[in-house]
Amino acid sequence: MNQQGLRFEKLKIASFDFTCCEGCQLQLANRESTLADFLRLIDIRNFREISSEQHDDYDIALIEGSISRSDEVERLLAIRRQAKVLVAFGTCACFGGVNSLKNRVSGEAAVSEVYGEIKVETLPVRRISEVVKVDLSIPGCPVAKEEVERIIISLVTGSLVTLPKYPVCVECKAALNTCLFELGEICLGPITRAGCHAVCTTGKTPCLGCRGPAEEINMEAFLHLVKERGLSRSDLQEKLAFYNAFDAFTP
Amino acid sequence: MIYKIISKAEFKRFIDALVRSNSSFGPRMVDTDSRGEAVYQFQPVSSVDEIAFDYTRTASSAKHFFLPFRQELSRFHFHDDDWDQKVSYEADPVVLFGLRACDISALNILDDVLLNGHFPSAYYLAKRKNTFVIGMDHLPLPDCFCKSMNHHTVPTGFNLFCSDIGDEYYLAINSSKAFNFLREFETRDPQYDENCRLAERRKLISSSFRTEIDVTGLPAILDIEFDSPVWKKWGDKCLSCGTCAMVCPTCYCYSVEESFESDLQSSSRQKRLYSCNLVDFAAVAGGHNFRPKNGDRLKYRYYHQHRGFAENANQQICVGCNRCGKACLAGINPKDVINDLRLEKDTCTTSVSSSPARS
Amino acid sequence: MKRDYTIAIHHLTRVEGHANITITVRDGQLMEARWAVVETPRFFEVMLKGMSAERVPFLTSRICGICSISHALASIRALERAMHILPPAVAEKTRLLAMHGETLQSHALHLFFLAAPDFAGTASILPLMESHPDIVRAGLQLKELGNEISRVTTGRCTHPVSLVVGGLSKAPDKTQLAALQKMIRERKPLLETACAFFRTLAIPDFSRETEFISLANGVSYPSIGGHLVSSDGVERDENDYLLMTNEYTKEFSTSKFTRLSRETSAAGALARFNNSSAFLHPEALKAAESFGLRPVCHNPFMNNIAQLVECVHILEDAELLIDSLLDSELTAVKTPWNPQAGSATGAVEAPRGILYHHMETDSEGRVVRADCIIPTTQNNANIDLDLKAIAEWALEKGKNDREIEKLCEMVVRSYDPCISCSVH
Amino acid sequence: MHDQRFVIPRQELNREDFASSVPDFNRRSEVMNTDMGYKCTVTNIVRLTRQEKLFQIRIIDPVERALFRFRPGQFLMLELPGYGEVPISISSSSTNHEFLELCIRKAGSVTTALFNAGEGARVAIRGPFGSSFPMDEMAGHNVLLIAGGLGIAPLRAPLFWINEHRNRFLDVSLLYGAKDPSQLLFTWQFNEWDMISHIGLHTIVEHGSEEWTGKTGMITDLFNDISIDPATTYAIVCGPPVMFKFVCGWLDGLGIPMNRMFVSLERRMHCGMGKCCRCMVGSTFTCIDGPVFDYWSVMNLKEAI
Ligand SMILES: Cc1cc2nc3c(=O)[nH]c(=O)nc-3n(C[C@H](O)[C@H](O)[C@H](O)COP(=O)(O)OP(=O)(O)OC[C@H]3O[C@@H](n4cnc5c(N)ncnc54)[C@H](O)[C@@H]3O)c2cc1C
Ligand code: SF4
Ligand code: SF4
Ligand code: SF4
Repeated sequence: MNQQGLRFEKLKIASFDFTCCEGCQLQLANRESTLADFLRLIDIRNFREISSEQHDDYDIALIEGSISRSDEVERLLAIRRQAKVLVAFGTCACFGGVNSLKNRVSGEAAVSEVYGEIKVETLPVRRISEVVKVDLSIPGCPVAKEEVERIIISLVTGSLVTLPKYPVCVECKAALNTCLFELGEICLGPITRAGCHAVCTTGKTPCLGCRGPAEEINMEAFLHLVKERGLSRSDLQEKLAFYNAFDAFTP
Repeated sequence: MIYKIISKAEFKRFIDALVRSNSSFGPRMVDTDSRGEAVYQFQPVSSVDEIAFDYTRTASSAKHFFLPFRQELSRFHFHDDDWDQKVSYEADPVVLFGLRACDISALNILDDVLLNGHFPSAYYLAKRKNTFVIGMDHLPLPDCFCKSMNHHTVPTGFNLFCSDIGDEYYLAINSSKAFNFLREFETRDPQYDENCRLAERRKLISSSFRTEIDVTGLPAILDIEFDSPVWKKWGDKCLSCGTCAMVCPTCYCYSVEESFESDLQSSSRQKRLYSCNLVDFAAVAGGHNFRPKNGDRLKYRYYHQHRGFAENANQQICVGCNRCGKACLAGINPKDVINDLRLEKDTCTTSVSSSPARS
Repeated sequence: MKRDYTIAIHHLTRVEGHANITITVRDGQLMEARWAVVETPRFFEVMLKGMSAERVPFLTSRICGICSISHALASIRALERAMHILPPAVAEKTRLLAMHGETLQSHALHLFFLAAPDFAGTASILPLMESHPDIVRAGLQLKELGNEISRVTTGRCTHPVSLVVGGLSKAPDKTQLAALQKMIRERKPLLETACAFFRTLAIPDFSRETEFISLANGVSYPSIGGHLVSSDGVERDENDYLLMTNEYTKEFSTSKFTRLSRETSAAGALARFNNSSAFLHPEALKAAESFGLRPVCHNPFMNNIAQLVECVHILEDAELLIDSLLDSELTAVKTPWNPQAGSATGAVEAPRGILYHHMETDSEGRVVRADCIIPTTQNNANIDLDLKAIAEWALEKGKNDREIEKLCEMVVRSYDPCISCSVH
Repeated sequence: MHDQRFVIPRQELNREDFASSVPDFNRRSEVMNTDMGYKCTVTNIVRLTRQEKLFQIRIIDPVERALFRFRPGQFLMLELPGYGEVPISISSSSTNHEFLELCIRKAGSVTTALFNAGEGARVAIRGPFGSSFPMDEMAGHNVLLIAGGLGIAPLRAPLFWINEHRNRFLDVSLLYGAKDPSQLLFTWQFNEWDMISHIGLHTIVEHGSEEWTGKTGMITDLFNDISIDPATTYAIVCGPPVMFKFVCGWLDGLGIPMNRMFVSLERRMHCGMGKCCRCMVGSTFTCIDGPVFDYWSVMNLKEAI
């Protein structure tokens, strides 16, 4: 591809999934109207879910899911050795995601609850950056295809890749939503990174923070406001813990 | 300006005809909040029955009909090693019903900022010219302070403005279009009695304000109080969420983003309404942030609203609707912040030049 | 031709999740055929413990990236039944429409992205974009339509936002519904294109008798709730799901296995078709007929066709559902409810078959115990036996190792297994 | 019940709507230069250092080229389609109507893309925007220009002006400091001017190198090299914000009136027209009231330095 004397190379991409629902990978096949164009930007070297062709000469590795077994650690380390750019793709990869809720109990307790006597290996759930160096994070449960597309285009054309630094409220207000706090609910919008077009609050369900903290959030003021409005503390904790994205801020 | 009297029933017929024939927006109830109060927004309406005539205040202003939250400024089409740029100022005609006096004042302020300077905004003008604005007076809510800002009445900036004088509306007709439409309906010239009722109505509105902010000399106070601890105090509460600016009828700051389309054959330059409260508003390449603290940024918004900038001849641009105060989760509102500043100013002037106590 | 070989497929491609296939042939005889799920378990039952009912659907939807709506609705149904909550009728209709959207999206993904390349002899859909652009476009537009139905009804196509206990958090917008209906009408003809294409593909003439399990309600094609029925005549109440599944574990698999009257049983589009074809829309029946698909069909490859037939049904039904929603007042879409202790099962027909969530709540509406049984779990044993049967069938027909490998992969894909889901 | 009698007709914009706009801005086909830039070709690129390149650009349309005028100190909004727009000072002579020169540092997204673009690339420019150095007011005086790092970019236009009107100025000196010798920009040209037009050039680097025979130290170390008559001197200072404080403080100490010292500020900018408000300093717009300010105004501007 050529433009203005700038040559664009297709991105050699591979997609790998770990402990997750594979919903983020699936987003790559969404936005069908631009899918053909999108696929022209990338050269899929390895993508088990949609293709049987597998090569190991990729530059960019999209890592979906969190890490909860030792074979996953090894697979991930091998990918890190190959990839020039390793992308934590989706909330599970970026923060551990809902899977982290399992960490509330011990591995043995979890196994015996689900499998009884059978021995199944499981480690405490970790986010990708706890195992290998991450070059780029694309949060979201699931990731927003529009954002993914924009980022892939940036990588192809060599523009800077950025995520919004401000919180979800900005997008929520632009959607003319009634603030959920006004409806008596706790919403994590004021502390969560925007970029999702406030999809949850537009559907009138509180933001659970899947995109992780916005830049330089004012957690103290947020906790204060929840208290001031007499909202439930356990509800707040359940929400903050939901995707494990606010562990650094949780009191 | 031409004044007419119209019965409420006839007025509704008129609005219905207008609303059905054009793409129209008006106040509608969208929710009931946890205190049991109705929440209104300007929403699409297709018949007069959908309009909440007795609405109080919309949670978000009507600004976005003129300054969309996101708007394409131009588009580049690439071909070979060249490109073409397309700019279009087109806007579809829209009827906007039910704006309050302060909302229309806000539009007049935006006109000042965006049309009267050296660089008039054609994008804005296209929308402004194609929007048929119908205003409606109302009794202030407990937290409205537009009277303090002198925006509880508005002399211009609308096509039609109606004041509620009982069984009838007192119409101020400010455009030939509105006048022509009204020809098809039964109206009459105001009589002495109706003029009195209008005066009474205005008096009632004017005397119903329960929130007042003393804004005399505020620009000067703001200049002096640049380093006031008040900014830190309120800044510490601020979530930097931008809600205040998004709902405000006059906040117009923005950001421009450009991106390629997936086919790499074109790109779009888009404008997005931004807020000076957002963390990277004044951040430059290399990461330096000229306003790193919440308080710095909050202060800036108050400067813009209550001191004004050159583009607006250093006039205050806040109209006193208190949408920002109502929407702010942290409980930050113009009244409290300004009162705090005044207090700060008062204590400091007394300590600097305390006059001898009178006996 | 080789007479001694082992086919070991590590992490089967074009399926959702991780599983291996092993086929061992010695002296031209099948020694072993095995289906092993090696997906990393996530322990949703553990995560659910202590979660408030309000939050549950947001968690359960994360069990699966493809059928998140089914998971959300199964748990919502379980909780609503456990706490005696009756959602408003418009909410029920919207939910049904949402299920249709998900099924269409999932079937289109499976048929065009995952299964079609097998029949066309390519590694993925990408080469098909060049060789069969019309078919790929039809597939994409159908998938997009499914996604759009889900988006309009639930706020987002993957991981719904407005499906909540008691109904919907927000009603769908009528303008959007009307636009959706228009889109459905415009895109319906694409299904004919798809059918024409699938009629050209050679479907292996293989079958193995098994028992088909699905939901049934006696009035319509199954989707949300109903009786549990099997093609062998078993019928049970929704709450007695355990008697229907009889889950057991296998050392070599992180996904569990199930059985009913026979050694194995199957769920999915073919099971629904076999048990409830009478309730299909006439257009759908016509489509089935054009493939010679009639109940009870025991050819696992025909599951693909059953999916296609369901797509026809869905679009017809969706149009009617939207009509009815457009005629209804969409204001009260959620029944207010108070938490209470209770327990119940919610069963829905996910794209891949019957899905059960069983929930037990305490008086605060928190989950005390949860159990989720996934369609693929119910198909695992069947897949395992099908592998053996098809390997033997192929050996008999004198197929070589490459051909056997391909047939084995294809038969597994026909089930459209959702592995990460089954190892939730 | 759509009734034709009540349909609001669409209103197009026309020229009269903008009667108040300044004549600097020429509208083509009803679209303003403020919204649609003049298309230019990148005619030459000179690599100056690892991080800076000098881009020569030429407005393609001859009418637009003839209309385009700027004053030393002004900037323009440079657009690389697909990537975005950045404010860049004009570094060439204001009497050169053939092409413009822009000295650009690779700092982020757009500038990096510009660096990858080659000669022949097409860019667009809006503007010129902003205030300028009062060259006429300075005439008849000594001029002292002080630049740190990339601060030399906006100073090149006034330097050209002075050089081209050398006899209208008394003593002219340029104090120029950089991190190391490899980062000094345009020295060839200043040396030339030094010899031909007697513009006194004094350079200094923070860290010398083996070949470096000149001075090492901070820019303030150059102050002793020159003698200044505060009564007849104008100063122009440009560089990183920290530099302003020291340099202007020193000039102030010498007795140069604050309104005879000029600085050029940089802020984030998205419009160049005082609309996006990103570049506010106190209550002043960097884009329309600046970027050139006299020191007195800046002193009084909170947040400025
Ligand atoms: C009046 C003026 C004159 C300038 N003259 C020059 C010059 O002659 N040569 C030169 O190399 N640089 C100059 N700059 C700085 C230059 O504009 C920034 O380096 C450039 O905007 C960085 O853009 P980017 O996209 O590469 O970086 P990113 O970090 O990707 O920046 C994104 C956007 O942020 C804004 N921005 C970021 N940093 C700055 C900044 N420092 N100043 C203003 N806006 C910023 C811009 O809108 C930019 O498009 C000038 C700035 C101003 C205000
Ligand atoms: S609903 Fe949430 S995201 Fe929206 S404004 Fe309120 S707090 Fe912010
Ligand atoms: S600053 Fe607040 S009170 Fe003033 S006009 Fe804006 S929203 Fe209304
Ligand atoms: S003042 Fe209030 S509404 Fe505005 S950014 Fe701060 S917290 Fe948000």
